[in-house]
Amino acid sequence: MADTAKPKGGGTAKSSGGRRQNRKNDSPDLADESPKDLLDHYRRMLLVRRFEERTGQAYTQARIGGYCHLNLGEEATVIGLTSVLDERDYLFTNYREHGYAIAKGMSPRGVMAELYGRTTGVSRGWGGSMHMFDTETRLLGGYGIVGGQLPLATGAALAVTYRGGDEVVMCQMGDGTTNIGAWHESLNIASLWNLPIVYVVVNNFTGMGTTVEMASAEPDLYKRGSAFRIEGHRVDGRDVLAVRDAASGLVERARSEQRPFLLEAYSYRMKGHSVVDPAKYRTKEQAEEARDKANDPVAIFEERLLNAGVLTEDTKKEISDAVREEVADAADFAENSPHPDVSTLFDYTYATPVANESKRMPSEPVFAE
Amino acid sequence: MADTAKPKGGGTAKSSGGRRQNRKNDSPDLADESPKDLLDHYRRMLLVRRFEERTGQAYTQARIGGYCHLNLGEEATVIGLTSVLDERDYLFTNYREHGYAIAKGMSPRGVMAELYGRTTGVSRGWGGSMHMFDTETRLLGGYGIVGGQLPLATGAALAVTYRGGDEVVMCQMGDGTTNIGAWHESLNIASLWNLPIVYVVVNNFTGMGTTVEMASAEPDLYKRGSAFRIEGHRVDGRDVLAVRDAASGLVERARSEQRPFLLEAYSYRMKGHSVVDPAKYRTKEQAEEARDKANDPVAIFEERLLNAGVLTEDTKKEISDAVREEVADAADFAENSPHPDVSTLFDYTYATPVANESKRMPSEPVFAE
Amino acid sequence: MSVITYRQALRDTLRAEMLRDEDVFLIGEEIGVFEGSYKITEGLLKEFGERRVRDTPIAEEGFVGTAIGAAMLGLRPVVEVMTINFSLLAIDQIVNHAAKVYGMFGGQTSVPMVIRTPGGGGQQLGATHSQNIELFYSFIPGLKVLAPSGPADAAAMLRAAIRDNDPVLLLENLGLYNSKGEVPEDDEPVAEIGRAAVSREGSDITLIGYSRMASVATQVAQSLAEEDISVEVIDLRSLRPLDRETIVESVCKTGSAVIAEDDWLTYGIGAEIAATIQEGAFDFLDAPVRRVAMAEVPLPYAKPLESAALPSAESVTTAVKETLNAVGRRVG
Amino acid sequence: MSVITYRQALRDTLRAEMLRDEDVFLIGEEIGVFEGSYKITEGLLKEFGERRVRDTPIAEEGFVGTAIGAAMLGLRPVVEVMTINFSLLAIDQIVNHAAKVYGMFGGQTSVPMVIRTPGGGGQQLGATHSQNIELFYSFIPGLKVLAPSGPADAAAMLRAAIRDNDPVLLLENLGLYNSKGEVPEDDEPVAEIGRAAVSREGSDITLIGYSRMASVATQVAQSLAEEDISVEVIDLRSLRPLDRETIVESVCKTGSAVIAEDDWLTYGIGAEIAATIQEGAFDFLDAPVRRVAMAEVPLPYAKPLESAALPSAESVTTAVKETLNAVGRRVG
Ligand SMILES: Cc1ncc(C[n+]2csc(CCOP(=O)(O)OP(=O)(O)O)c2C)c(N)n1
Ligand SMILES: Cc1ncc(C[n+]2csc(CCOP(=O)(O)OP(=O)(O)O)c2C)c(N)n1
Ligand SMILES: [Mg+2]
Ligand SMILES: [Mg+2]
Repeated sequence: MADTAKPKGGGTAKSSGGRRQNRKNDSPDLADESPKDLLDHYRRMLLVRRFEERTGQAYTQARIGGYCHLNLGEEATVIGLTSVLDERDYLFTNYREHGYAIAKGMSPRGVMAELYGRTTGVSRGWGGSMHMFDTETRLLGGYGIVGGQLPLATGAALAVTYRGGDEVVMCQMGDGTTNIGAWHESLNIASLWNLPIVYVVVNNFTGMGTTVEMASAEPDLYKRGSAFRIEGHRVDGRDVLAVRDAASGLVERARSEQRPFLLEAYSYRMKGHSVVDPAKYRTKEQAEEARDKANDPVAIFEERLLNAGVLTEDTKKEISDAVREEVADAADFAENSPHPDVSTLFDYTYATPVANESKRMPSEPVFAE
Repeated sequence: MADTAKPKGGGTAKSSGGRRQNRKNDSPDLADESPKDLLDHYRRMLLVRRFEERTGQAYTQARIGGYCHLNLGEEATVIGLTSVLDERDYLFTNYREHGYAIAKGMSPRGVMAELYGRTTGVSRGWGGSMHMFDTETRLLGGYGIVGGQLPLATGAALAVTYRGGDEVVMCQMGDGTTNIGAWHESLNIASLWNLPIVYVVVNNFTGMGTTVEMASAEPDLYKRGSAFRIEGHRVDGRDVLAVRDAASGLVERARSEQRPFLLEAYSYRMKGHSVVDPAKYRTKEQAEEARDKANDPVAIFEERLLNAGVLTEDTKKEISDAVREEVADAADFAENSPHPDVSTLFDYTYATPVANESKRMPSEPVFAE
Repeated sequence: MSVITYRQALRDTLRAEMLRDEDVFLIGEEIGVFEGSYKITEGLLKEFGERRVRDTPIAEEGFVGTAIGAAMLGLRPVVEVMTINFSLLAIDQIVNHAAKVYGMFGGQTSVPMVIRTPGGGGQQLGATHSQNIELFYSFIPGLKVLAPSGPADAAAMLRAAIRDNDPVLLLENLGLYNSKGEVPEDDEPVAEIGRAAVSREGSDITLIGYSRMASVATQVAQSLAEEDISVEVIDLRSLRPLDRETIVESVCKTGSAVIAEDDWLTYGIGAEIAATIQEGAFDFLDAPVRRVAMAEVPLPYAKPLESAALPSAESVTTAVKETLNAVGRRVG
Repeated sequence: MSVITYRQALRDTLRAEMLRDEDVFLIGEEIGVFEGSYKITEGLLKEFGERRVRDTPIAEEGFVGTAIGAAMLGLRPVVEVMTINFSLLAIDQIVNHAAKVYGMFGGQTSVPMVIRTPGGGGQQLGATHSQNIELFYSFIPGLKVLAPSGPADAAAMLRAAIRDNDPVLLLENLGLYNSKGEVPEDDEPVAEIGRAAVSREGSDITLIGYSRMASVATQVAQSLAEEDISVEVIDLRSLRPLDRETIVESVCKTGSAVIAEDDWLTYGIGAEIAATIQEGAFDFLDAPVRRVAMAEVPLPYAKPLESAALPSAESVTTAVKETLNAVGRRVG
């Protein structure tokens, strides 16, 4: 198991300078990277950032309903993780998945339309923020029940094995999720049955207002795989290249060695738990730490690319404009898409139609006259 | 964490001679022990043995119904563990608990009467084999849902802490139970909240027909506490003194250090999972291993006491006769105790009576005329 | 008396009970530092400290079971399960343990605990977060299930639940937390568990609801009064035990009934009410008992679909009028 | 045709479906090495190997969820949950995932899986191991729930369930496993999901049951025939969807009905049946619909208490006779 020094996050905020140092030391050298790929990572991280900012606005303007959780602060993890997945690989996530949806290949239009609850949404308006799904790009769902996706993802990996395929399943979750029973049952099964799955814990140091230290008796989350002989690793989730490398190694090992791995990536949740949460429970230090540019994955990567000359002020502006345009287009598309018609209410209860299914509206009697 | 060489149990049966050797080396020297205590341990182990044999017979004679799981082969664990508990300490167990019930202080009469479903039973005939309970002796229940007792026992420990008491809770379970979600959630909570509880895994190498290796990705079960920073130990469950010492250390540490511990004790399940299970799924080697005198805790201890001169053939016979008498008396008592009257059917649905409780018999209409 | 919200009534009662009885403590996810997902426990961690207000990991089975175990030793935990949907993670502990411990061990130990949890659709939370599954608990002997529809009942029932020696599930409702009403300022009254209330008298028809739909029923009755239709409203209040007598008595008087419920129709709570009425008031019924309930689909996120699937004052009004028409009284 | 047990019918059908379709596999506790707690899967591990017959750890939520995930990728898992009581450990995966995945994602992926699980009291297994909680699943849109009462239906329904693209819960019964009946030897028929059966025609009264109580109902009808009482027996067969028409049609003909169910009365399956009858056959009913069900207690271990608490042929007979008396027909 590999350890990396990790900031306290939820706790005190003492060594944030030291941390930045840390990151730079661990991260791959830009000189070894293809500038095209670097810019692509940057563009995609920025897309997630702007998309989520726009989502927050749209929610405040009541264009979006329900619960709404953003990936702000987790862009490096989102892009780093998804960049190593093949098209044929499957991804399961929790409800904080807008960025993953886009990064796995869904169009920002379809994702925004889902948030707006329109028929053009990736889940036809049935899922909303927490339930993005696309068979094509193989993101097999965002899930709102904490830990609910773990057994499902494990089962997908079983199906791969059953068929002798070489796809890998990635299963994303938050730090708080490592405390629920489904975690234990799923990782145990995956290890027993040698399933090709990478469990990724996105450690943003909190589940709602609860710190990792308050909730996990082993707060070094990547070590918890030991109860199943699952190798665990930790990576700085503010660093897209570090995440990419860590994930890529484990995904390929899961594929070739046919067994599960565990990856923990830590980074800050820039805002509250969901759009409506003012995060008043954060101490001043915690709030500052979460806002700190030095912990902002987009700012960090941008600065690095600028310093290395990979990004110029001109390309930066170009990319920024293009991303803004793409997000604006997504919002326009969503706004102008049709709402689902009430006549479709009974369309998705069953895949195989059966006799005597109830299709009664609330005002109707059980027996129509 | 302390390790002890452990037989494969469920797996192949290669080194059974070596194992015996092992045991003797680890076990405390009889010379340091009080002969009275030694004989008392022996008598109690024998009582559990004979009681369970009689239970098996009574079941076959249809005096006992439902599921019925015996402690045969686990007598050293039962006696070793309970001998270190104070009267004020609490014990929670699974459904394989007749021995624990007796050892924690319930009368064999009350336990047998419970098996017979009589009003004189420890649970008034409402519980049966799987659900022995006694407020007085503080065995707060055998439970039939695998893992169900874990959160309850954890909660009892929380109550102790809440009140600033110095009782310890012991929570017994089987090896197969370490794979269920409640295990993870309970141990995590106990460790987070520093609860005075000792979780004991009675590893009989199988859950029904499933070996530990088939079910637990980390088959060294005592190591699984690591996911919660809970110290784990393993002990030879065929050796009553070894179990006693291991348990005593952890119970006292739980009391003084106010934190949870994990103890694994391994020994053989001499018969099938329950009285009706012929255990046909066992390989010839496994069956022989389970029957082997060298693995029989009662035989092992008896031989040791005889060799050391603590037990003589005369006392042996005396004890044996007394135990037989006690068990026969228990069975007579049970046989002659009254069945619960149907008029008591609604006596234990609620502790606080409330308006409009349904007390309808199956043949009665909802509204009596 | 003061006019406060349902939320405030719950919070004040929790606080008062904690002050009254040292054995009462709160346990659940996000009830302390976060002050409650729906802010029912606001300020209580600050006032009572971590011992009495215990934040838990995300581990419904674990912390609900922990509360049960603590209750077996005589403490009086009040558990918050964030929404009733998540209670499915803990239902084995609730149904197989909390509800069984008293009977299964022959009455030796009781389980004096409360599980507070809100139901309620209509918040665009999607299929897994919008269910009304109080049925599951109402079905179980050994449990008691209360469903207050307004602030005064919320306070009185929570008080009763905390002081009762059995496991009580207190069904709250997302759509009611901000509703206001008069609540006495004392530590009184303590609701009687197992009693429904005639919350409005009437003579033409009986309209039965609980939780949010009881308050919708009252609105409907009020507006129908303007059309000269006299609706008697029954608020079930206690789903287990169920007060059959109050229901039947009313229907014997009015001759017809409509049930308004927020859960799915088939096998829903209303099925038992309808079954009870036809058994108890058979000779008095002038028309079939009609049920207004959710359309039987996993609740969709999109607003137009969600709204269409949920019962409303309009659909209840329609059902009342159609039932009166069936009885032979012509109404609009 | 051959006369075989309910157990054998299930086993043979599992085997035939596994031979027919490579995507069908079995998963559950003790189904392989142990050959099934109730021996439904006897010999199948030997014949098909570990890939197709997968023993799991004791982890209901984990392995049921694993099956759901595998089904989302197109496999057809048949899960055994040892008894329906233990399904409470997996109910979040069943209700919040299996039942929701199709609708919540707008119909993009189906969940073609079967959960086989036995209910049934009367085995002295005590309060936590004797529950009949099929209600919980029957209540949920997105699930289908089948309850065969005999070997032929067990085979036909299991076949239908495996070939259906939705999650189907097949309710078996401990008390039926050894019951015998004629079963066709082919891979036919495939039951139609959502249909009840009139398993015996009659004219005086309709007696409705499902699973074990449907077979008790038939016995009762047979013995009442000797007293010149003509009982029409309806076997619900499908609890979700529920075939209301067949029920109502029968009651319109006979004018009265009794429901026999193995679960608790209040909020039980029978409540919906009674509610349905009063709604659909209101003008034809000559007496209240009567329900025979379990006494509402945590089921005790002691035999006399357990027997008293459970419905039986005698209590059903009593209810039928009393109902006929209420109708005005004087019977013994
Ligand atoms: C079973 C369950 N319990 C509780 C909740 C409420 N809830 C939603 S998100 C959340 C916190 C999750 O924290 P974490 O896993 O760290 O993910 P993050 O939100 O930080 O990304 C909680 C408690 C839920 N959705 N499901
Ligand atoms: C939740 C649950 N699942 C399944 C069962 C059925 N069952 C009863 S005992 C048992 C095996 C338990 O094995 P272990 O924990 O090793 O205890 P042992 O019987 O060996 O003492 C199983 C699967 C159950 N009672 N509860
Ligand atoms: Mg988090
Ligand atoms: Mg075992």
